[in-house]
Amino acid sequence: MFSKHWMLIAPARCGAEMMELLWLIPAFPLAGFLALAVTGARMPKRLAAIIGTGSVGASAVVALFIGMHFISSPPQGHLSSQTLWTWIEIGEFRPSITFYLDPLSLVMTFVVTFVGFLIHLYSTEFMAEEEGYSRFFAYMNLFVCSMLILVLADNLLLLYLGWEGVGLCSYLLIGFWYKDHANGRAAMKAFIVTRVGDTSMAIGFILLYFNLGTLNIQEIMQRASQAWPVGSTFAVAAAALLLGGALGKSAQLPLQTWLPDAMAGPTPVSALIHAATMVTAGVYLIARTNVLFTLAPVVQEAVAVIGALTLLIAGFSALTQHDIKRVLAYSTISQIGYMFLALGVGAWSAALFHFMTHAFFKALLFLGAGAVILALDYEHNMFRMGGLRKELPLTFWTFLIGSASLSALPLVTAGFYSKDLILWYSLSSEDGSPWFWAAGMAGALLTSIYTFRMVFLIFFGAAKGRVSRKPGMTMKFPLLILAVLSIIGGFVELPRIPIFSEFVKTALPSAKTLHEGLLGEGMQQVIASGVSLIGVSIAYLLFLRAPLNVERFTSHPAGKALHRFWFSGWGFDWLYNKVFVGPFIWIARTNKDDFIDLIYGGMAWYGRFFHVALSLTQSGKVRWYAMGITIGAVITIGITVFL
Amino acid sequence: MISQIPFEHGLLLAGALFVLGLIGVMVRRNIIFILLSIEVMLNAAGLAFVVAGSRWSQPDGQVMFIFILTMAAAEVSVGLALVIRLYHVFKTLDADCAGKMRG
Amino acid sequence: MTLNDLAPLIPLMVIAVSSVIIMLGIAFYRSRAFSGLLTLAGIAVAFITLFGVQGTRQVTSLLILDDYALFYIGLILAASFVVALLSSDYLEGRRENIEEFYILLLLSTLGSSVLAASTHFVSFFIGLEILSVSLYALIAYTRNELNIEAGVKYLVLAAASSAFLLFGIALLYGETGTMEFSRMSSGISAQGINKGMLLTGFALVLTGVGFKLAVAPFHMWTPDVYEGAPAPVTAFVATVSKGGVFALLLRYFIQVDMHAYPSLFGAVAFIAVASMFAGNLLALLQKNIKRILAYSSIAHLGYLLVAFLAGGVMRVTAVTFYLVAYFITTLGAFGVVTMLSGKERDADAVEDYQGLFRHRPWLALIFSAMLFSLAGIPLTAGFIGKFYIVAAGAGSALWLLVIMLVINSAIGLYYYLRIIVVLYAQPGHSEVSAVSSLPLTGSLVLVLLTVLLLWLGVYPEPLIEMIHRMTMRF
Amino acid sequence: MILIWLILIPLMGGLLAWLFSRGNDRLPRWISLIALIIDFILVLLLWMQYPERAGLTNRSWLVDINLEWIPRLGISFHLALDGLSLLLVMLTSFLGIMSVAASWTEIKERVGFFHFNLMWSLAGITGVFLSLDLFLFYFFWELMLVPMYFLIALWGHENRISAAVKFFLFTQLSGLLMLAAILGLYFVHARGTGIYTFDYTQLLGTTMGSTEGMLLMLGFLIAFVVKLPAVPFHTWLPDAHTEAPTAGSIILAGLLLKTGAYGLLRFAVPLFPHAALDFTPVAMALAVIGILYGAVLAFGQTDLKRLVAYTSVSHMGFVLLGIFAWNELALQGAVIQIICHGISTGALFIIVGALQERIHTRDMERMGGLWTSAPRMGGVGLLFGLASLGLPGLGNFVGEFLVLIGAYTVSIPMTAIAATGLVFATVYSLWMIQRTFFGPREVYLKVPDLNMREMTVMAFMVAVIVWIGLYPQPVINTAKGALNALQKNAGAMTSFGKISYPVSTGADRDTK
Repeated sequence: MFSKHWMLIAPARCGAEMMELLWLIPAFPLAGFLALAVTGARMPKRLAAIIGTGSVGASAVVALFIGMHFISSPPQGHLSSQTLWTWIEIGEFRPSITFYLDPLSLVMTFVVTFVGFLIHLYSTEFMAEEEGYSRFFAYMNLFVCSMLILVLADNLLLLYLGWEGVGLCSYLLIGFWYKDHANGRAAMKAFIVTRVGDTSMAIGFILLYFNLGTLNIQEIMQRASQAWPVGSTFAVAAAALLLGGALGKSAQLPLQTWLPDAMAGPTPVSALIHAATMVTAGVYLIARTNVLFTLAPVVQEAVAVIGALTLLIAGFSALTQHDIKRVLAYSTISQIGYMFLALGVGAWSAALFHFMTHAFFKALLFLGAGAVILALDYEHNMFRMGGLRKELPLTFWTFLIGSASLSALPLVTAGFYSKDLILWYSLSSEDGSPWFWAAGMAGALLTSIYTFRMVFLIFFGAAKGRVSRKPGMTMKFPLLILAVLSIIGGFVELPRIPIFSEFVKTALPSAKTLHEGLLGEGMQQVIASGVSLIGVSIAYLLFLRAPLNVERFTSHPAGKALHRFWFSGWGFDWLYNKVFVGPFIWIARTNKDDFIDLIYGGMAWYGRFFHVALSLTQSGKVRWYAMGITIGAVITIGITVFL
Repeated sequence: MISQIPFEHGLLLAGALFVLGLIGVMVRRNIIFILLSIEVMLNAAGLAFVVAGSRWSQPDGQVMFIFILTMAAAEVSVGLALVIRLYHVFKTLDADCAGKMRG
Repeated sequence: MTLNDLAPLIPLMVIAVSSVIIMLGIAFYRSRAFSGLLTLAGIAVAFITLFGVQGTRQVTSLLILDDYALFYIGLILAASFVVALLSSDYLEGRRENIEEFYILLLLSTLGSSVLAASTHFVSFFIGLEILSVSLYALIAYTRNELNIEAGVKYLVLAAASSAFLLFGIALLYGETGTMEFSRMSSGISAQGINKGMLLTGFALVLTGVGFKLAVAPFHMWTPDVYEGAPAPVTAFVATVSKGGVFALLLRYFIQVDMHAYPSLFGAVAFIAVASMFAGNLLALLQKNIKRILAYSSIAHLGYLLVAFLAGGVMRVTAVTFYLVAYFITTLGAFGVVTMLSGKERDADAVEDYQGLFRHRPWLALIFSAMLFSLAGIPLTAGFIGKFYIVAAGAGSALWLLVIMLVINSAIGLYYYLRIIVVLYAQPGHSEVSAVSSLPLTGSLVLVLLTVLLLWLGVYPEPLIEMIHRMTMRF
Repeated sequence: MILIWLILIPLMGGLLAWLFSRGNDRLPRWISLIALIIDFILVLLLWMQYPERAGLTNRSWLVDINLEWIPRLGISFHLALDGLSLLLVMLTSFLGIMSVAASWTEIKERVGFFHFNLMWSLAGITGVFLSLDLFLFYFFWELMLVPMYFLIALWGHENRISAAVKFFLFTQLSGLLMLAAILGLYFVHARGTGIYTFDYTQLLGTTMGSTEGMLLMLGFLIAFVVKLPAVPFHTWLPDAHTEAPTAGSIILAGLLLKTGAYGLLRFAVPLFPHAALDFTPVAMALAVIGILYGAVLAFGQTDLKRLVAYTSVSHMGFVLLGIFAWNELALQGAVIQIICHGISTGALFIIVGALQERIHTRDMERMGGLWTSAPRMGGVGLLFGLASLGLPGLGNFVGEFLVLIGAYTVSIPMTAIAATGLVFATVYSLWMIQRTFFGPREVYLKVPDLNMREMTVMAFMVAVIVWIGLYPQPVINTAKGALNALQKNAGAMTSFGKISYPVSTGADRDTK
């Protein structure tokens, strides 16, 4: 069967042996998953931790080697691919299991394996007390494997495999603590909402296949640019359908509602899946298929608008949350909004850059939050925290670095460089506009307010909870590494030294800037820095100096309503419940017994009715029977003679 | 002489007799009377045969009538035997009482 | 009529003579075994002599012994043979003198055989009356309450329907001037014929025949008589008496081309549809097995009429094959009822069969096979029969009738399945199913019937070939 | 001869199992199991010989046997095997083995008779997949119902009788309509050619009027869509599946439904290509309605088995859609969907059966939290739940995706609506898993996990579903020759299923 194809690795175009190890990157976590899944709970915890973390570590190492090789001696055309076997072959339709490496997927692979490894490491301690320890690592490994397949896929069908795979793992991990129905509901919500987008994406794939005759991503890009003029119906349709998938996965308007609930999962899961990697798959997809979006300016503009709206809406919601993880969740939605904004204005590499830095600092924040939550015995409510600065110094400092990076405090943080780039392009790019820029600025202000609100509430003020557990080495180490990355990660792309965008430019076209005159890049950086600092100050004033002001505001009826509105994520859940979920459940429950069956039931009823009616004619009386014969004779005569 | 009576007239008489007998079967409850009414019907049929035979000047009709008579006799003899058993079992000659089986 | 003419009549005469011998025998020496054996021997000899009749022999204008008649007579004889075998054990202990039963059985067999061979209304009438009068006595034979009631009902209604039939024949005769089937068609086409009178005649004949065949709307007597008559007699009524009449009907309406009278066709079609619906709907929730079988036979005659209405070569083949299958199945089903019946009453309640599979698995299987055949399920003769009927209907494009048949098959299936489920359910508390041991002859007969049923269901080619040859010379 | 053996082995195995059942419950099980394994090995050997497996040639019939049966009527005992039949026969014996193994401890009464019925229904199904004579086909078509009926009526659950009767009535009524249509075709063919025959190969390409063709096609179609089932003829299915014992449910869902799909593929469309072409919009609409309606119904259920049953309605909608799209992609998709649905639903029924054996209820309201004590069951259940929602990497996805691609050429709106079925599938699948395995632990303190026997069964099924999900090529190659032949038969006279790829032609350049 496929053993023949198994090792039949297509000669990599670069000819380098290193590239032939590409398949190992997803294979390690897959092997880890299989080992853990098959042995199940019988696996000792220690061994499970070693297999789980080790497999991701191994693939990180392979990725590192391949990456170094890729950078030191770039293969021809800055890409290489490896075919394992043909998946399906029916006539022209022949998607294969092929991995494809270019700078874009390399960056993604790096982030996934490294951040993934760190989070696995962190989890070995974080999850130590949990039932289903090996199950956790099995899911996590499967996730890493799927995510790698997603980013390495050379055709859309394989990408879809990874895409659904990560969705599945997200579902499994959100519902990891399955004994609580609420977790299960959150998990289902996540899967179903993203599936809505996925379905649209699948239709998009089919459309692409039928009009371009291939599912290979590179060929699609090539043929699309030849076959379709800018703004053609097919390009718009295809881009819009793919966008649907991206919106679902990346929790953008209007499919953003699942992400806050997804925080029901263990915190490392939130860090890995719902912050660093999976939720940015939408960004990856759009970046990967950028040609289509370029061909469909309408859709591309929609991407920008959606991004801008999402980042604002999520920002306001983050401002009102009590639950530390929900703040971070809304913040993630908002940050991905930035990435979408970048994609929308054609700043592809900026989006990817922000993805990377975001992965670092958001993972850091989640892991820090996890440490806090664990320390306070699973307390999620920030208002019941406080003063942890002294109790958990390392956590405090790393969390602070992460927060600074998130708020894009100028110069020293990675977030500053990436967000700045986006803000700049949103104004200056060909597709940019002052509105986008304004939205981005407003979002930046919100970001720093809610971020530091969080910092102040948790680490400053009076201690409210008792610290029951302090993080050990395996938890501290990832925090430290990520903190370092959150600072230095930004230096790969400085305003005058664009190493990062140079690196990815073979995969992603660079943005076209037009509106140079409106506002200089330096000026815009100054404004952005100022905004973030103002935000921090506001947070200080409102939440540390005089929390009363906030209370006064929220106790006012209008303020209360606004607060509730924002708190509930702008009522999207309510709306969807009323419009989709409620009616669906109502229909399903009402029609449980299938009204069509009533038709057949009715037939059966008629059968019984006629049986009873006819039985009455069988009265048992001989005279009556004679009458029957007479009537029969009359009918027969009637038919024969008069018909 | 008979040949002067039109076929239709004879038939009409036979028909009338037949219907009479039929009504008798349907309205009488006494089993004996029912048997009698059947006799009337059979004889009506016989009469029709005779009339038909005369139309074609063939003996067949009358032959048939004799057959019918014979058969009626046989039938009535079996019938009466059954009536005796019926009376024995049901203690009545009401045909409607012999109506245990139904439905 | 010469002596030479008598030769083909030997089978009929053998039957008649056997009955006379038994009658005389009884006068000297009453023996159940003796009479029974004589009966069986008589039927067997008659059956064998059938093969001696060569070619088509018209015996006067009354009777014809062609392959068709011989086939049907053979079928009737075979069925009588089975009934005779089944009844010998059944009658034991129910009545003191049971020898006369065989005389009546032979006589009614004779009547039915005459019907199959008649080409003249006189022979038709005589055959019918020989059949009927013996049947009156047979139905009431064991003289319990139900027997008597059934006998009286059958007598009154059969006599009345005979009157209808006779009146109809008289009308036909009056219009055409002949009672010979073959000459009647020329008489019909003669000038100056009163069409209304003629058609009324046909309708009345149809009424009389319809009564005998138990088709709707002349079917009402059927369940009561089936229920009231002793089980073997019921089998006889359901098979032998109907077989002869149907053979005659087919012959008559082929010779008098029925398709020349669309209204007559319409009347038969009405009867067919009415029979299917009435039979199946009445059986639907019925709780008495004998009544169910009665209703089901009404429906089956309805199916048969669909093939009867079809034209072309397939008609006779389809009808005949179906009748054979129906004979086997009905005899088998009533055979099972006979075997299980206790002395007090027949095993005719559905509850009597509950869990039969547990203590009498073979009997249950045989009964299921019969019921499946009635339902037309593959591996049984009934399947091929139904296939043939649908084929005949489809071949003549009688789509409406075919659709009706299809719908009714489904309705019919419901009550057959109902019985089958009961057979395999947990045993209930019924005294009937606890009958000690089964008589050997009956068991053998049932096994034989089942083998036949399956054989015809899997490999019907020989029978089809045979029927086909018979039709060729028809 | 091998084809006759394929039918004979289960027949004889069934008889033996019954004969040796007196006072011995183990023997019938072993006899059936061994007979089915022999059957399966035979099919595997056939498959190994099949050159198309490796995509080598494009021959149509691999084995063909034609014996006289009732020559008077033009009926012959004509069995033949091509790639399509091969796959389905293989599925039959595979699921047969699984169902025997799955009911190893479930059936305690009348074990011999149970296996007799099981084996005979399998034999009938095999016959259906192999017959090339329409009469023979109808013969087997009816034959497989009876033992199935017994399986439901005798070993089923609470409302078994009415469910069994309903099942039988629906299929029988529609089957008789098919019989009428078969005969209609027989006479139409004879009218045109003077040859009375039921042979499929000769009846192909019969010329007929369009109304006539449509009516005859409908006769076939109704029989097949009732089996499939398509809305609105689906209501027998949930009852039958729910009330049947596990083995019965597996065979019903895994095989019996497939005979409907097979009939459409083999008979309804190729015999009446014009009529089928005209009917395509309606059929596709029914398919799409089935996909969505089945999914909504599945979600509404509280009985676990009923839920799984309704998912079949939804999944078989994809098969119907694929068949009527009638192009290579869609047909291959339909075939893969047929196989994978058989396996995934079969596995789900085994799980439900195992659950019912343990906790004596199918009511999901009374389940929950079973993962804690039965993680293996949970894991396998999860996997097959995911298969049923169409997760890539598992076989069902390949089938559904290919069907959607194929259907796209025929009707874009239909494809789009059908694709939303994937969302609904997610809803009910997750709901099912949630209610059963997740949530707080309910009353059942200790539910024994799947044992060795059950895990072995599951391991095979998991292996197959993953294998088809990741490397369906052997299946595709096997079916290819047969599907091409079918397409040729149907497409010779019409433009049925012809697709034109507007590949990079810039055809829509003038749209804007």
